[in-house]
This record gives sequence, C-alpha cells and structure tokens, in this order.
Amino acid sequence: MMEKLLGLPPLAAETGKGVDNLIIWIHWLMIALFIGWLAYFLYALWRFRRSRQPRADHIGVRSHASSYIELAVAGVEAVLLIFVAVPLWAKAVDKLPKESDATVIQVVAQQFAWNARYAGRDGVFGKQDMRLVSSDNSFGAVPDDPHGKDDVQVMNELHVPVNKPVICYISSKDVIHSFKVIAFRVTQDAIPGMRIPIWFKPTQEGRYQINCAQLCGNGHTSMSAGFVVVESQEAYDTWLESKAGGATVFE
Amino acid sequence: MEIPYTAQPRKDTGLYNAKVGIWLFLASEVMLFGGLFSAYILLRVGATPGTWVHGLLNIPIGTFNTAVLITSSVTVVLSWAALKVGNFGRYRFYQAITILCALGFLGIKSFEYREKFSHYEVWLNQPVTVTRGGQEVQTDRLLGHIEYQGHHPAFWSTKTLAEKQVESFKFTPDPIHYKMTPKEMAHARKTAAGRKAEEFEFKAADVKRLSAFVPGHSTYFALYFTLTALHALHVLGGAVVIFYIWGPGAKMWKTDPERYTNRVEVSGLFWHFVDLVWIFLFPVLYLL
Amino acid sequence: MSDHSHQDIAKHVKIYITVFVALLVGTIITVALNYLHFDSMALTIAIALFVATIKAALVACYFMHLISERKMIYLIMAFTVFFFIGLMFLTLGAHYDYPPNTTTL
Amino acid sequence: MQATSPKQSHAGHAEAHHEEPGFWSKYIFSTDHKIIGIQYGLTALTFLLFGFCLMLMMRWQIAHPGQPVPLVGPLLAKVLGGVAAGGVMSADLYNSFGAMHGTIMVFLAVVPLAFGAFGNYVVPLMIGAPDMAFPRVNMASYQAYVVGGIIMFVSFFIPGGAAQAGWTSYSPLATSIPTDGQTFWLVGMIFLITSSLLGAVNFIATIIQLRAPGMTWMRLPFFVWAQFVTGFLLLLAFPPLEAAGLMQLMDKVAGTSFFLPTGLAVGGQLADVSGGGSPLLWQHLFWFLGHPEVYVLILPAMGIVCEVISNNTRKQIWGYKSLVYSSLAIGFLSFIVWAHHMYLTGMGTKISTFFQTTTMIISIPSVIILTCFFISLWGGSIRFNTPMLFALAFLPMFGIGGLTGLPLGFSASDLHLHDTYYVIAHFHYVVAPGTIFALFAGIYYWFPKMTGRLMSEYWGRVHFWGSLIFMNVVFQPMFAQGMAGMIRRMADGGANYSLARVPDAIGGLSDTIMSLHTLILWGGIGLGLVQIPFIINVFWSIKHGRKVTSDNPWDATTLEWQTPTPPPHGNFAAEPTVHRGPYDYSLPGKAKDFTPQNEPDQGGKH
Ligand code: HEA
Ligand code: HEA
Ligand code: CUA
Ligand SMILES: [Cu+2]
Repeated sequence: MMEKLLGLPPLAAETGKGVDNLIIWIHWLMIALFIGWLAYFLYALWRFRRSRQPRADHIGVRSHASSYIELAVAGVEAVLLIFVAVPLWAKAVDKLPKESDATVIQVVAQQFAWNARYAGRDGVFGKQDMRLVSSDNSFGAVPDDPHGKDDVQVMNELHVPVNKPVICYISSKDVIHSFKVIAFRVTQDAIPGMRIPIWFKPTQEGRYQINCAQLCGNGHTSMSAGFVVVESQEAYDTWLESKAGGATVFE
Repeated sequence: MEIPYTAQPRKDTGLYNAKVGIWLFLASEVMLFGGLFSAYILLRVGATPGTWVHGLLNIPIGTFNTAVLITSSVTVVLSWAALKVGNFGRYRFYQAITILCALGFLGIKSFEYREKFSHYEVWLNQPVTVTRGGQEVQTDRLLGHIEYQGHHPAFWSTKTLAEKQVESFKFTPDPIHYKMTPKEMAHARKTAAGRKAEEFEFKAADVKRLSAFVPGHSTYFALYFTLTALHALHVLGGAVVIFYIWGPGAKMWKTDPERYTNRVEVSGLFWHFVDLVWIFLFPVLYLL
Repeated sequence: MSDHSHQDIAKHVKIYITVFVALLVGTIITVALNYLHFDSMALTIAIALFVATIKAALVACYFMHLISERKMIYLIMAFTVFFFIGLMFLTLGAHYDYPPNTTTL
Repeated sequence: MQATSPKQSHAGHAEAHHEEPGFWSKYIFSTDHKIIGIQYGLTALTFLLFGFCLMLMMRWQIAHPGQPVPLVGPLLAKVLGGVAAGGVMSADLYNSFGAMHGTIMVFLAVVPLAFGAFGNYVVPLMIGAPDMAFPRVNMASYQAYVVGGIIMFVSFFIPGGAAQAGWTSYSPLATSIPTDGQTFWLVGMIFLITSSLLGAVNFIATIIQLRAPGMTWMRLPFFVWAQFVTGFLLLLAFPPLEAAGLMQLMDKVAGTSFFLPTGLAVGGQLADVSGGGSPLLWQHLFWFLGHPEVYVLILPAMGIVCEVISNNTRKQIWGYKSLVYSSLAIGFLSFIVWAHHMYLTGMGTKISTFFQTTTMIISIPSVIILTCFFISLWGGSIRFNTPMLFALAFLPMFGIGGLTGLPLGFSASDLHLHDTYYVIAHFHYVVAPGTIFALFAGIYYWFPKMTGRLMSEYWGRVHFWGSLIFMNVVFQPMFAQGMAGMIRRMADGGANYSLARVPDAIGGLSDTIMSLHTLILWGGIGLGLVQIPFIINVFWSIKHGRKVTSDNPWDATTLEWQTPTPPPHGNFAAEPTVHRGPYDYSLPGKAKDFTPQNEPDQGGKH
C-alpha cells in the first residue's frame, strides 16, 4: 500500500527490498509527525484566535508532554539507524558476494557513455595500465596480456544473467558520473581515479536504463543510452560468446 | 550615542572591540590555513608511493628566512611593550626593524621562487644512464637545468618545446631525484660535490614531459606555491598595516594613545599569527 | 591588559627575549634533526611536528598573550581548533574507510 | 531611563552637531548599519528576483524541450548568442542557469538578505547598540558583496557563458569545462566569502561587546542568538571553501591538479596535468561549508519567525532556553555532518555510520525548535496580520522540508533518493516556503521601523495566499518525481529517460510523472505573478503607506521598537538599560499586554 502511496518505482532486485522498507518506515514516522502536528497547529490557530481569546496567557503550556514526543522521535530515529540503516549499508558496501559466484563487470563512465568489460571465457581480466587509456582503450588494457585476449568490452549495453549476484566496479575516465539503475535501487558515483565495487541481484528479466545521476557536462541527459539487460543464463552465455575477443581492438 | 569600548575594555568580557575582532578574524584564518593543511595531508597520504616531491628546497635559506620572521615577531612585541611604557621612539625603532624584516622575508622568498622557475624535471621516452651516489643508474626522469641558445630559460613546459619548435636543448642533471630517500640524496650530493656535472643533449622528440618547478609540476609544488604565496600575501598585508600605523597613522598617538597602543597590539597579533603559520609551513614544506 | 606597571612590562620584555631565543633554538633543532635522517619517516614527521607545535605554542602563549587571555577568546579558539581537527581527521577517516583497492586501476 | 521629553531634545541636539552628509556618503558609502542593512536588502531582493527568473526560464524549457522560450527567447538569443540559438536554451545554457540559480539564491540572495540585511538592521537595535562594532568593516563587507555579485553577473555575458558545473562546482568537471565562467565563479566566490567573513567578525564582536547594560546573554531576543550562531558558522565554515576555491582556481589557471587524479582522460586523450589530486577533497571542503551554510540559511529565518510569533501571539515564547541551546547545538553539530552529501561516493561503513548518526542527532534540535514554536501558540491571542501569516506558514513548510531530510540522512535510503528531485523538493521546502516566507515575514514586520509606514495589509494577504498555494504547487510534485527516480540537473527534464521515448525500459519515467512538469511550470508562473503585488507594495508603501501612529506599531517588547522611527544615526538618544527578558507579553497584573525590555520593574519614573 505504502509503495503505491509514495510512488516507489518497480523493484527488480533482491537487494533493493531493504532500501524500500527503510524508505517506507521512515515515511511512516514523517507522516505521523506531520499529521499530528498539523492537526494540533490548525486547532491551536482556531482556538486561540484573537476574537476568541482577547488576552493571552503569558506562560501558555505548563506540561512537558512535548518532551516525550521529542524523545519518541529520537527513539524511532535511533532504532531505524541502528537496526536498519547501518546494517543495510554494511551489506551494500562490505558484504560483497564472492567473485566466483557473481557476474563481475568493470564499468568505466565517460562523457557521455558507459563502457563495460567482462573477463571473458577464462574468467580473468587482462592487465590494465592507466597510461594506456585512450579513446579506443577506455580500460587501459595492456595489449599483449594473454588474459586480455578473450576479454569482452562493450559500450552502453551490459548483459547480466538473472538471479545471480552482479558485482560492478565503477570508475570514470574524465569527470564524475553516477551509475544508477532505478529498479535495482543502486547508485554509485563514478569517480575518476577510484574504482568502487557495488553489487545487486536482479530478479526479473528485462531492459533497464542506466541513469547518469551526477551532473557531468552538457551531455548529462543524453547518457541515457546505457542499458542493463537482464536475461536467462543461456541467453547471457550466448551473448558473451558472441562478443568474446572481438570487442577489444587496438590499432 | 558613540560606539563604546573602542579603547577601554568592556567590564564583563575584559576586552576592547578590536581585540575581539582580531581574534575572530584569526579564528577564520586558522580555518583557512587549516583547510589547506588538510588538503596537504590528504593529498600526501593518498599519493602514489615514490611520486611525492621532497628535498628540493634550499634548507639554509629557508632556515634563515624563518629566523628573519621570528625576529620580526619579537620586535613587534618589544615595540608594543615600549609603547605601553610611553616610549614612542623605541616603538618606532623596533617596528622599523619589523618592517625591514618583512621586506627581507619577501625578498628572499621571491629569490627562492625565481630559482625554482628555471629548474626542471624532464620525463624521457627512453631511459638514460646517469651517475648517482657514485653509481651508474638507468632512469627516465631527471632533475636539472636547461640551456638553450646560451640562455637558461624559465617556465618552459612540454608545450613550449612545440611552440618554439625547439629541436634539442642542453640538460645538466642534478645528482639527485626525489624518488631517492633523504639519506640517499645526501649521499649522492656528497659524492657529486666538486665533480663536473654530466651534460645531455635531449631532442624534443625524446621528451615525454618537461616541467619547470612550477605549480603544475606536481601536487607538492602546487601546494608549496599556493601555501607560500598565500602566506606571503599575509606578510605583505601585515607589513602594509604595520607601516600605516607606524607612519601616517601615528598621529593618533597624540590624540588617543590608548587606542593607538591597541592598534599596535592588534596588528601585532595578526603578525604573530603569520609567523605561527610559517612555523608549520617551514618543516612541512622544506623538511618532510 | 591595560593597567600595566613599568615593572610588569620589564618582566614581559625578559620573557619575550627568552621566547625569541627558544624559537631560534627550536628552529635549529628541527633543521639539525633533519640532517640526521632517521630511518623511519613517521618518526621524522612526528618530531618535526612536535617541535613546530611547541614553537607555535610559545608564540601563541607569550607573543600573543594567550596564556593570560580572557575566557571569551579561549572559547572562540577552542571551538576553532576543535572544528579544524574535525575537518582534518574526518576527511582522513573517510579516505581510509573506502573499500580496499578503490584507488588503483 | 530618562523621561521621554529630554530624549527627543537630546536627539535633536546631537543632530545639530553633525553637518548633513552628502548623498554619496549617506547612501552609497555609508557606515551606518541601518543604511548598510537596507543596501544589502535591496541588492539581495534584486538578486532573488533574478535567480527566480533564471529558474522560470529553465522550468519552461524542461516542460517544453527543444522549443524556443516564449517572450524572452529572442532576447536570450541576441544577448547570449550561440548557447541560446533560436531562443532555445542549450544544455550548456541550462547548466549555467542552474548553477547560477543555486549560487545566486544561496550566496547572493538569501544569505545577504537574512544575515546582511536583517542582521545589520535589526541586531544593533535589538541589543541597544549605537552601531556595529566596526562600521567601516561593515561597509567593506557590503562592497565586497557587490563586487562579488557583479563578477557573477558579468560572467553570463562572457564567451562561453557563466559557470556550468552546478553550485557545487565539483572537480574535475569544473576544471574541464572550457568556459571562463568557471574562473569568474571562483573569483566571485572569493569576494563573497570575504564579504561574509568580514560580516561575521563584525556581528559576533558586536553581540559580544555592544550589548546595552542589563542585556545579559539570556535576555537576548532569540533572533540575536540565531544571528550569533550564524556568524560563527560563516566565520569557521567558509574559510575551508575559500581554501578550496583558491586551489580550484590554481587548477583552472595555473595547471595544477589539486582535484585531478592521475590518469584523467578528457575527450579520450590523457590530460596534460601532473595528476595526483583527489576529486573527493573538493567535495569534503565544499560540503564542510555546504552543510553549515544550510543552517546559515535557516537560523536567521527561525529567529525572525520567533520574534513575529511571540509578538503576534502576545505571549512569551515557550522554552526560550531550549531554543537557545538547540540553536547552539545545531551550530556545533552542523560542522560534523557534512559528508551526508557524499554517501554515494562509495563511503565505507564506519564513516557513513558516523555521519548518519550525527545527521540524525542534528535533526533533534530542529525538532525541538519547531516544537517550541508550535507550543508557543497555545494560550496565545493570535493576531493574523501579514507578517504572522508568513511566520505561521513557515512552520509546516519547514516541517515538510525538514522531515524529508530524514530519508536522505540514512545512506541506505539515500541510495534511491540521492540526486533526484526528492532532494530538490526537500531543500526547496526548507529554503523557499521556509526561509523565504520567514524573510517576507521579516520585511512586513520591520518595514514600519525602517520607513515609518505600514505596508498594505490587503495586498499582503494576496501575496501570502498566492505564495503559499503556488509554492506547494511547484514543489510538492517534485517529491513524486524524485521518488519515481527523476534525476536533477537534466536539461530536457528527463525526457530521455521517459517511457515515452524508451517504452521497453523498466523503471522509466511514466507519462504522469513527466506531465507534472507542466503543472510545476504553471505553479512557477503563478508564483511569479503573485510577487508583483509585493514588489509594488514595497515601493508604494515607502511613500504612500499608512503612517504609523507610534514608534511601536506592533506593541512589541524588544528594543528596536523603543527608538525613534526611523532610528537616527547612533540609534538611541541615551543608552538604554535592560530590565527584563525579550518576551514579556501579557504579564499577569499589567494593564498593557506588553512590557518593553527597557521598562523598569516598578512601572518606571514616568
Ligand atoms: C535551509 C536549508 C536546509 C535545512 C534546514 C536542511 C535540513 C536537513 N537536511 Fe538538507 N539539504 C539542503 C538544505 C537544507 N537541509 C540543501 C540545499 C541540500 C542539497 C544540496 C545539493 O545537493 O545541491 C540538502 C541536501 C540534504 C542531503 C543530501 C541529499 C543527497 O544529495 O542525496 C541530506 C542527507 O542527509 C540532507 C539532510 C537534512 C537533514 C537530516 C536535515 C535536518 O536538519 C532537518 C531537521 C528538521 C526536522 C526533522 C523537522 C522537524 C519538524 C517537525 C517534527 C514538525 C513537523 C510538523 C509539521 C510538518 C506540521 N539534506
Ligand atoms: C536559497 C536557496 C534557493 C531558493 C530560495 C530557491 C528558490 C527556487 N528554486 Fe532553487 N535551487 C537552489 C537554491 C534555491 N532555490 C539550489 C542550491 C539549487 C541546486 C542548483 C544545482 O543543481 O547546482 C536549486 C535548483 C533548483 C531546481 C532544480 C534544477 C535542476 O536540477 O535542473 C529547481 C527546479 O524547479 C528550482 C526551482 C526553484 C524555484 C521555483 C524557487 C522559488 O521558490 C523562487 C521563489 C522566489 C521568488 C518567487 C522571487 C521573489 C522575488 C521577490 C520577492 C523580489 C522582490 C524584489 C524587490 C522588492 C526589489 N531550483
Ligand atoms: Cu554522466 Cu551525468
Ligand atoms: Cu547537509
């Protein structure tokens, strides 16, 4: 019910459930406070208008009931913080699934597109060197590294198998972008000079747009051409095979 | 109504207005330099090992300049003390030394700057062999001086080579590089002393990057120039104020001696702060 | 600090000179230590900053008369120093708290 | 306290001694805090209007992507050239307007109005001081502000246009955008920061030193406390941004890389810089100011609301002490919450826990302050005049804005909401119907003191109801848009992410969400229209408003109303002595329902 009321968009990742719950619970607190105080407020305005109450009472309220409300607010916040928010975050950033159980993708943003790199058949990424970065080598891949031969490099279309954790290492070549997939409830700033892991577990096949959530220049809105395609394991394998080795071209 | 407490302290705080004002201002200055120091620390701990520049500044000159600034600080308090006992002549004398010290400090600093602008690092496409600490080493990065058509140019960069269509230039390397530890640098300096320096002739095509010791050379020099230039601006500002009070503003000593003494105290507080910043800048930039 | 007797001031002057000498000595110590080249970089930094802090404290306490200042000034400076430390250590803390290997490619 | 008649003659006497200063020294290079306050006020209101106009054009453009802006389109094309070719705002221009809207609203409109104008005009009067502690520094502060403002304004017209990297000016984007507007922005900011620092030093010193006899700390009106804390926030939080600004300026003009990491490849080519910098360093230094800055925006507003509410409920403010302590707590804590703007830079658990905790803690004093205001209504005798209406509306509006800060304060829920319109809606509820309403309240409230005339009550009400309705029409839909995932700072209003363009994308923006743009646009136009009566009201009332019949038209207790109207140079004829707290309204046993702070306990020697 509350999802509808708040207008939360469809959720398609297991890991996003906690985020939604937190949003919902905190909104319950907000709504309770808002309605409670608003009712009191309107009542007080009506009851203590000048025509009804010509002379004010210097002191006003003598009880300290409000302190309990304040304490209650603090209490609810503390509970949400300690038992929900912090564990959720720890799960998101500390408890990454094992790489062997996951689809591992390197993502490098650039003005204004998303590059992605898969380890290919051998499951090992080729070596990288920052100094080799150029327009046709976004990842600075070292050309003669044998592990790199079958690496798959794509632009703007990432495929992942459904129901299997995905780890993305998010980075950027030029300015700060932000990798956001609404339905998975993931967002991670792509910061040049840093490579930060995120993970999610998609539960529903389909095409998901990658939003670039950080102002990155005049093409910020046209970074909308990036997609995450969630598909069955077989379809994913076929897709990966079709790309293997072909995508990394060096002149 | 007139503004109270311009000269006399307010009873409950025990302070006159300008004193509160200057301390508040200094508080903001602490945060200003604090921001830069935080930047220094963060950038330094985040630096890739072996890339942090160190050991390239002239320590004797820096030490001397530190002494100059400390001297100016003590003459400021002495001049204030002289005013407190009504000795205007002695005040003028000490404060004159302060101003001279300030000018001296700035002079020395600009000399140091100039020296840096014509000192270079060159990154080469192919390594060359140089002698360091009595040993031959292969390296693709050299520090040293440039000679081109009989001049020692300043401010050159990789771009300059293209713009001026330089085909080749002479390069006299230093016996050290900041990749070395302080110990190795000291040793290398010692063994190189008295020996004739090697010389190279580099073609523009050999050069991957060329940079004088300017802010763009490295994070270290960026910090060095930003911090010391900002500090030097403070020195200049302080000196101007002290000079104004010392010279044109001295009329007030006749009309309102107490307020005049306060002015001297307040400008002095600023001056000590500038000194205090340098006390940190010196080891951080010169020694570490 | 407005009602100083002349003796007071004479005493002050003596302190100023002493502090001045101490500052010069401190400078020499820092520079001299630097030529010793300790093997540990951390130790070098610690010593250099330690001496610098002492020197700064001397300037602040005696030249700037912080040692005998009013409560209000202490309060202002205490907050300032606190926030400065907050700025420095929290940024550093954040830096070290990023997931491992985030800063290399 | 002397009887009234000698007071008047004293004032006349003092005036006779001063020769009339000329126009320039009286109005332009004045050192009188009241004139400076008014200068600040008018300049800031002009910028407020300008900032709003920028936003209106933007709102039109995102509701109608690709179409020329009506009315002003040709003008834009003519004045700004290529970036507005054919009267259509390009993405570059949209980004400029967005960055400058934020910058102008925060640094050139609201802070100067709340702190510079009201602080300057009211604080010395409230504490019984003849002027600021350092009048010439005060003038310098205003001049630095004007210079900063001019630099910002001029930057629109240079080739390439004004800054485009958002008001947050994140590196490396800020350094890699080719326009010099970025440099102008930095230089302008350095002037504005200097102005704020000078102002802050002055305010704090004034409040510490120039309180009238008997005006103890706990007798200060809450407005003064709010300004005092604000002063400290500016004093200590701004300098690190100044440092950062200097460093970014070096990056821009001297080729350094303070904020540029190694291996930066702009346009596919490795950038020709040394590298080794840190983009996050800029964010830390920016938000170290950025967060305290938002309390700079809200605290003076709360101060105004407090004065107006107490005056118009005719009773003392409930929980004065907790108000004071809460504002001190806010001030203190606001320095250690800044990284809640940076959760999604990939922050680790330890540090994010720290910042989530402090963020939650800092919401408590805000709750306390609001609660105190709410409870103050109880038992009052409420007068619904225009200032009071605005002050009352502030409460739920700030409430909405503040409450929606909570889901942003948890890093896990921020995961979904970060950089969406939810954030835009959150902070606009606090700064627009929040702070701006409080500032309107302040203008209506103190106008009679400044001019000796009241503003029109009728048009005041039109202004109020119109603003209240349209503000909500503008900002309420943004919560829905944000919750649906609409990202901020998009020159096409998210059309590229809409289901209309990419029908098969799961989680795309629905037609309903997109169509809210139209609603917001009309809300914005309505909001603009209802400001017209206000602007006319201000200027008309200076000459033609109803004259006040006493120096104290609202029957207020605080000292600013115990001076002649408008107060002469030097404010008080004789130093006032304070005998009581700021809110002695409706004291039991008194005939009048207000007892001014300078009225002695025994009923005076009248
Ligand atoms: C005046 C300005 C102001 C104020 C007061 C606040 C107050 C708060 N803000 Fe806000 N904030 C901004 C201005 C402000 N903010 C701005 C400008 C940005 C965006 C900057 C940018 O990115 O460009 C921002 C962004 C922002 C973020 C970053 C979001 C993101 O980018 O992802 C966060 C996250 O923690 C946050 C949190 C909070 C919190 C917890 C408070 C708390 O202090 C709020 C406490 C208040 C309450 C809890 C309300 C209590 C009221 C009641 C209990 C009564 C209710 C009754 C009725 C409604 C009748 N804010
Ligand atoms: C104090 C700060 C402040 C204020 C008051 C406002 C006020 C308003 N803001 Fe703004 N806004 C910001 C600070 C502020 N904003 C910031 C920091 C950003 C982020 C920028 C970025 O992304 O970098 C932003 C971004 C922002 C956006 C998002 C743009 C985007 O992401 O693409 C939008 C969208 O609608 C918006 C709208 C508005 C509107 C409609 C108002 C209205 O409420 C305006 C109300 C004002 C008026 C109606 C004018 C009244 C005029 C007078 C009273 C004049 C009187 C004159 C005389 C008497 C001489 N703002
Ligand atoms: Cu990339 Cu926004
Ligand atoms: Cu904040």
